[in-house]
Amino acid sequence: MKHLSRAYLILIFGILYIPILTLILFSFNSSNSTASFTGFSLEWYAELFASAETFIALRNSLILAVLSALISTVIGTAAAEGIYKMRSKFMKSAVNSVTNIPMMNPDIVTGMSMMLFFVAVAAIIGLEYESIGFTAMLISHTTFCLPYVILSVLPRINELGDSLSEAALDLGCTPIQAFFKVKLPNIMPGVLSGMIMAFTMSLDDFVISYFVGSSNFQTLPLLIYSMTKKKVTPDMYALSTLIIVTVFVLLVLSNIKSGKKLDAKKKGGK
Amino acid sequence: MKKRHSFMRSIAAAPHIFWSVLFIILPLLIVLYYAFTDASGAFSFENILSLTEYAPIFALSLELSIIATAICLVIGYPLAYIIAKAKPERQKLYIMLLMLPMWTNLLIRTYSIMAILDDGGILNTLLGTTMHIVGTKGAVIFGMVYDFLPYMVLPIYTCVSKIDKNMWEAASDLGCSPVKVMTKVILPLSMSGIISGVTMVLVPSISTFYISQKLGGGTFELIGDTIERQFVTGALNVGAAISLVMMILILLSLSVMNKFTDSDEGGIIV
Amino acid sequence: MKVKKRLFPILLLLLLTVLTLASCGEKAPKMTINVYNWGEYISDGSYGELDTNKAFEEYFNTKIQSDGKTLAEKYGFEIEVSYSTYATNEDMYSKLTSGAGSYDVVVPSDYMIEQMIDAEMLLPLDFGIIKNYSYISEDFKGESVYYDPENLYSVPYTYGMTGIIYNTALVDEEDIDGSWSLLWNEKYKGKILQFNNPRDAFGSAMYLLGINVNSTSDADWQTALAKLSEQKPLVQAYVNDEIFNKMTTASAAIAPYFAGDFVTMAEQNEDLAFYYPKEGVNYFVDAFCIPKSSKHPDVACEYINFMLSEEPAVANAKYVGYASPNELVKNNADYIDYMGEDAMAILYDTPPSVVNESYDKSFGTACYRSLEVLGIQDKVNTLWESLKTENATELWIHVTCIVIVGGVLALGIYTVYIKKKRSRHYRLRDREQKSLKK
Amino acid sequence: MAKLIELKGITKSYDGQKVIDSMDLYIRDGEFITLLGPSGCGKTTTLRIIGGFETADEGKLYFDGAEISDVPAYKRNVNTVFQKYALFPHLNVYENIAFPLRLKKVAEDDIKKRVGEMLKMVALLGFENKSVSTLSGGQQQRVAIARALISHPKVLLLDEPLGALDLKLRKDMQNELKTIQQAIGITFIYVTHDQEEALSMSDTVVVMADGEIQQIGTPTDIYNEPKNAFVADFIGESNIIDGIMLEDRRVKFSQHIFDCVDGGFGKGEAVDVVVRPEDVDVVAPEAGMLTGQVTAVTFKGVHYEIIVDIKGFKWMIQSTDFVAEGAIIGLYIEPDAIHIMKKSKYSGKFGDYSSFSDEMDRLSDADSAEEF
Repeated sequence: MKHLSRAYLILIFGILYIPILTLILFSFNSSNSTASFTGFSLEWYAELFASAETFIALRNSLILAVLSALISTVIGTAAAEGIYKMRSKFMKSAVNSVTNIPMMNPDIVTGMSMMLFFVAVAAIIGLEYESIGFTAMLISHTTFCLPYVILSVLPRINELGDSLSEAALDLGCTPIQAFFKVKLPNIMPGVLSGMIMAFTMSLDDFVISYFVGSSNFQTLPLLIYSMTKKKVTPDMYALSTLIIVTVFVLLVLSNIKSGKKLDAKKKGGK
Repeated sequence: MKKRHSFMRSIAAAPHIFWSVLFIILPLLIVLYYAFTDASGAFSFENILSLTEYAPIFALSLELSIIATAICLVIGYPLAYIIAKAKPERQKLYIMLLMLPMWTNLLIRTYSIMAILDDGGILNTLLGTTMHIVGTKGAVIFGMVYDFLPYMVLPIYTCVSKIDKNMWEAASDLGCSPVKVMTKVILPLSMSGIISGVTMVLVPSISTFYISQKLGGGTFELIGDTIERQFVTGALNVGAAISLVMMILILLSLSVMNKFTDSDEGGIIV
Repeated sequence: MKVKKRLFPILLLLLLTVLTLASCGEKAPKMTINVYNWGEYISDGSYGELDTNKAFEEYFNTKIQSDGKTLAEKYGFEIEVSYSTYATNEDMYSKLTSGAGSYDVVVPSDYMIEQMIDAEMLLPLDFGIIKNYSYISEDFKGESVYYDPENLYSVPYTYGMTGIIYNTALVDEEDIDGSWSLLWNEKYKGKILQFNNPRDAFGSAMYLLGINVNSTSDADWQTALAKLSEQKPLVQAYVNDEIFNKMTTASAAIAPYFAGDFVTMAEQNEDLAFYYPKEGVNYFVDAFCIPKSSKHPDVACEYINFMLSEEPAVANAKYVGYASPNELVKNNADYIDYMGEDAMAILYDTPPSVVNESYDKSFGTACYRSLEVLGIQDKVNTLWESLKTENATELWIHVTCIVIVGGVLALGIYTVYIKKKRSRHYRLRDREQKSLKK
Repeated sequence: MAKLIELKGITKSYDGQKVIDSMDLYIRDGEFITLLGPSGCGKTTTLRIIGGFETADEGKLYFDGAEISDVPAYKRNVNTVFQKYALFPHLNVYENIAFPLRLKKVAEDDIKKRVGEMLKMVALLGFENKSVSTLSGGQQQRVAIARALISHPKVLLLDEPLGALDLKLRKDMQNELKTIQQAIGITFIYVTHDQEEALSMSDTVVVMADGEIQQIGTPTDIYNEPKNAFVADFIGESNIIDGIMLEDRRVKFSQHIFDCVDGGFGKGEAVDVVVRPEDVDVVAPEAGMLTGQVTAVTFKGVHYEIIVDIKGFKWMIQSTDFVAEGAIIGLYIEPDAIHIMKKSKYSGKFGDYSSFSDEMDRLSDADSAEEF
């Protein structure tokens, strides 16, 4: 049984990672083909660093992802707490349903509705779309990240229940102190995973940015998509490789660290 | 006085409610407006009525995504189960590994898949065969499964990992064979995870518009492609009408599906 | 409360830093011009070539002109280029029309320029500023430029033609007949690629059939559709940029595409060959234009003017790989050397349509005009859709789907049935208990 | 002793169901008071109202003479030991106990000193660095107490704090709690459904049922002078028989006239008569005031529990002598073993042992049910 499940894990992760490995392989290609490997070279890494356009797009993507993850985490965590405390069942389910709309709705519909909305807003407040372009993008990303944050925090809050915050109130915390000193540390895993999820979603998003994006703010997925006029060059593969390797290394490091922590805990426990 | 009190309890949700109304409900109302007006802004049912011609495209999109979702479930459930049963420090690693491919760009991932599966691609070269995969519906389904598998695994994993370990023992103690334990106890208990997993795979795969173009070889069109084309050719009103109908259909079918589960918590991820 | 108070300034600060980061520090009066161009369509500093956008900023901000002043001094502000990219004319057009974008320079193709002039979206250019317009070949001036017959709104940037690319290792020599009909050759079933956009795909059929590609007659388009339907079973895929990988890895044998891109492909696969079909081909021109929403049309003209000067024009032409209408480029020794003899021959060949029908008179019939302007955009879209939906579903999909949905439904009904059945028992027990209590 | 806490007309309902019905109660400074009753009787809700976690629908709550009905929990000088302790899992033992002091920004040295004292009091010195999740139930309990006491509250609320412990530990903790209370001399308000716990620890016991106070008194009062059939049945074992008061100090039940010590009832008034099982002597049939047949005998260690059928009413008797099942025996009851109560809404509901085992089921069900 154990061998079987290990084999299954290896099989699925293998299939999942073969395209990623292919991608990494072609980032080292000596020609600009992304389908036939002609030889090893670091050319595309050099090209990547030479292209200012790519870096602006990468910077934009990161700014957008960090900000929208932060904002949606703050609003979403507060919202989860608020929803948890709601007494009225009707309100609760109403808020939950509305929250889920951006997740249930196809991206393309969300993107389109957002674009139409912001064009209308820009017209009403008499500003050029361009000057609210970044804000529009940020708001759109935050909006579609929100449900992921709430859905990752809410179960933690439900699980935690009232007892801890009541104990904190009892010991003299104001409700806000109780939330920050006691509840937040205990729901932190949920908050963090919500934030990572939001960051990932925002970074990977193409469809919504494609609709909402403005002239002066191009993200990486938009840049890559626009390359399809000609062809997507391997320097984008090099960039993807760098991103994925960085994340992977961070992941392994944090895993080693938390593994050590766990070991220490075990020893301490005995 | 009591009213004020119960409102104050959930004040934390206020920013989110405000946000939702402004950036979810309002944009959708604008889509509604566009769907029921013609290009000149006059009220018309024409857009909605013209949708019948898109029925076959919609049906095909729906069918492909149903198959993709079913495959995701069949592959994803055991995966989620195995991960949930692994050592805690391993679990975190597996989940992150599952999400890691999402950090690379969707387009580039899709190109990599094409580089592998194409007629003259890596797979055929290695095996010395001439399988025709890219350009078939099977390839589109593969693409959907590849891209959306994490969305199936995460909610199920969350659900399964919460099931008490004693449940297995209790069930087998009461005379269940391992198969019966699975079908009578574990599966029903993970139903809410399955439902949110199914939702989170089905919805994006219905509306996906890049995978079908690239992996499907462009020999057929899915509803996402159609909306996108309407959008770029300036037929906003028809695009809005398709979006609206699609959204309503999806939300309806989801609410029907939710009837099958008793849980009122809705979807849970991570 | 205290914690919240402390948190807010931090968040605010973060937001501000990022926002200033995004706007990159406003020191001197600095203006931005937004340039919206095709992806991979300008030399960006890679391959050791000139970063032409950077070069323009430098030129504008520091280069002393004949009047002893820099352009920055003349206009009273320094300039920064905000450059973003699109993949299709329609993407660019919808960005502009939706109001979600305001740009100073865009680079639409011929038919799109016609459409935009028609929709009064473009500003007339100031040729007093664009002095380098004189380097543009005479072929691209005058009435023959059907999309801009008064030569008011556009300055050509690149041009090129579609042709047929084939793999000599896979296609027999005797089948090469110099015609579009190679795309309909049943011998290469499953090895043929076709454009994944209606204009080019219908175009190939219409050239083959000898139909005017700008016909507004229903019958003509229906005939073309029939021809495409006939081709569909032979087609491996309808493609855009995937063609690069498919042709270089020999996944496909025959494909129509742009001459400039063939040059790139041929570098990776020596088996590839190219010809212009004898029935005629489309002749595209991508040109600089200034949309009405531009806030600095004069600076935009300076930008266009700069791009026409030799060094940036050569760098861009090398990077893009399409033919350049700029005489300075065409005669530049470095450029000719870089492109190579074969590529030059193909790129600057005179297209068959020009030979057949004489270029300056029939530019309007041999090349794609805007379907929007012709008033048949929706019709063509519908026809294209019908081509895509033709035989789109396969039996196994229906069967699998019915099995899955049926299975789920059966399971659902079974569960509900069991629940109902059992709940009757619960009620029975309730009643028993009640009677016991009494 | 002064009144420290006073509840006046407190009423609370959930979903239209009254959990507490206009309750009046005062609690004196320094006393150990127990709210005792079955699940759902409103005792925990009362405690939560005092603690500030619930607001009463009606009525007022006074603390030291000042009204605090609307004062939030964190401003009340009242601390709670929760049912499942509610220790903060992200803090270690030391930080859990120091938590209230840190809120008040007490100096580090002072915190160290006071936490040390507390740890000493609850005998947990040396556990400072431990994660609370590694502690045993009893140790967690002590941490919870230390944490609640460190900021010197005037009142400590304890919500079934021993419910999760095993029997032996429970007994030890009972003693310990009482000792702590006596040592620091503050008011303890203790909620439990375990009558033995209530009797052995409290200065005052408040028996509650159906959201109402049934009786307030010292443990001995409550045991010896139950006010109604509910109290009599809930505290210890009781035979409750319908009787008629003939005159003061004479009562008739089971067709026999008994002398008793109670008076003040109307002549011929119907009353409930309580006889504790241990107060009945088993004698020869002819010497007994009542005679009946033994239907069941159970060995209980200290004594035998004997069920006797007397004219259709089943009595429970505790005797150290063995009596065989089926034997005819006589019962003798001293006048001071007979306690007379007024008829109440609980009359006739308790005190008959004919469905003995069923009743045990009901009680144990109530114990395990979730508290409100």
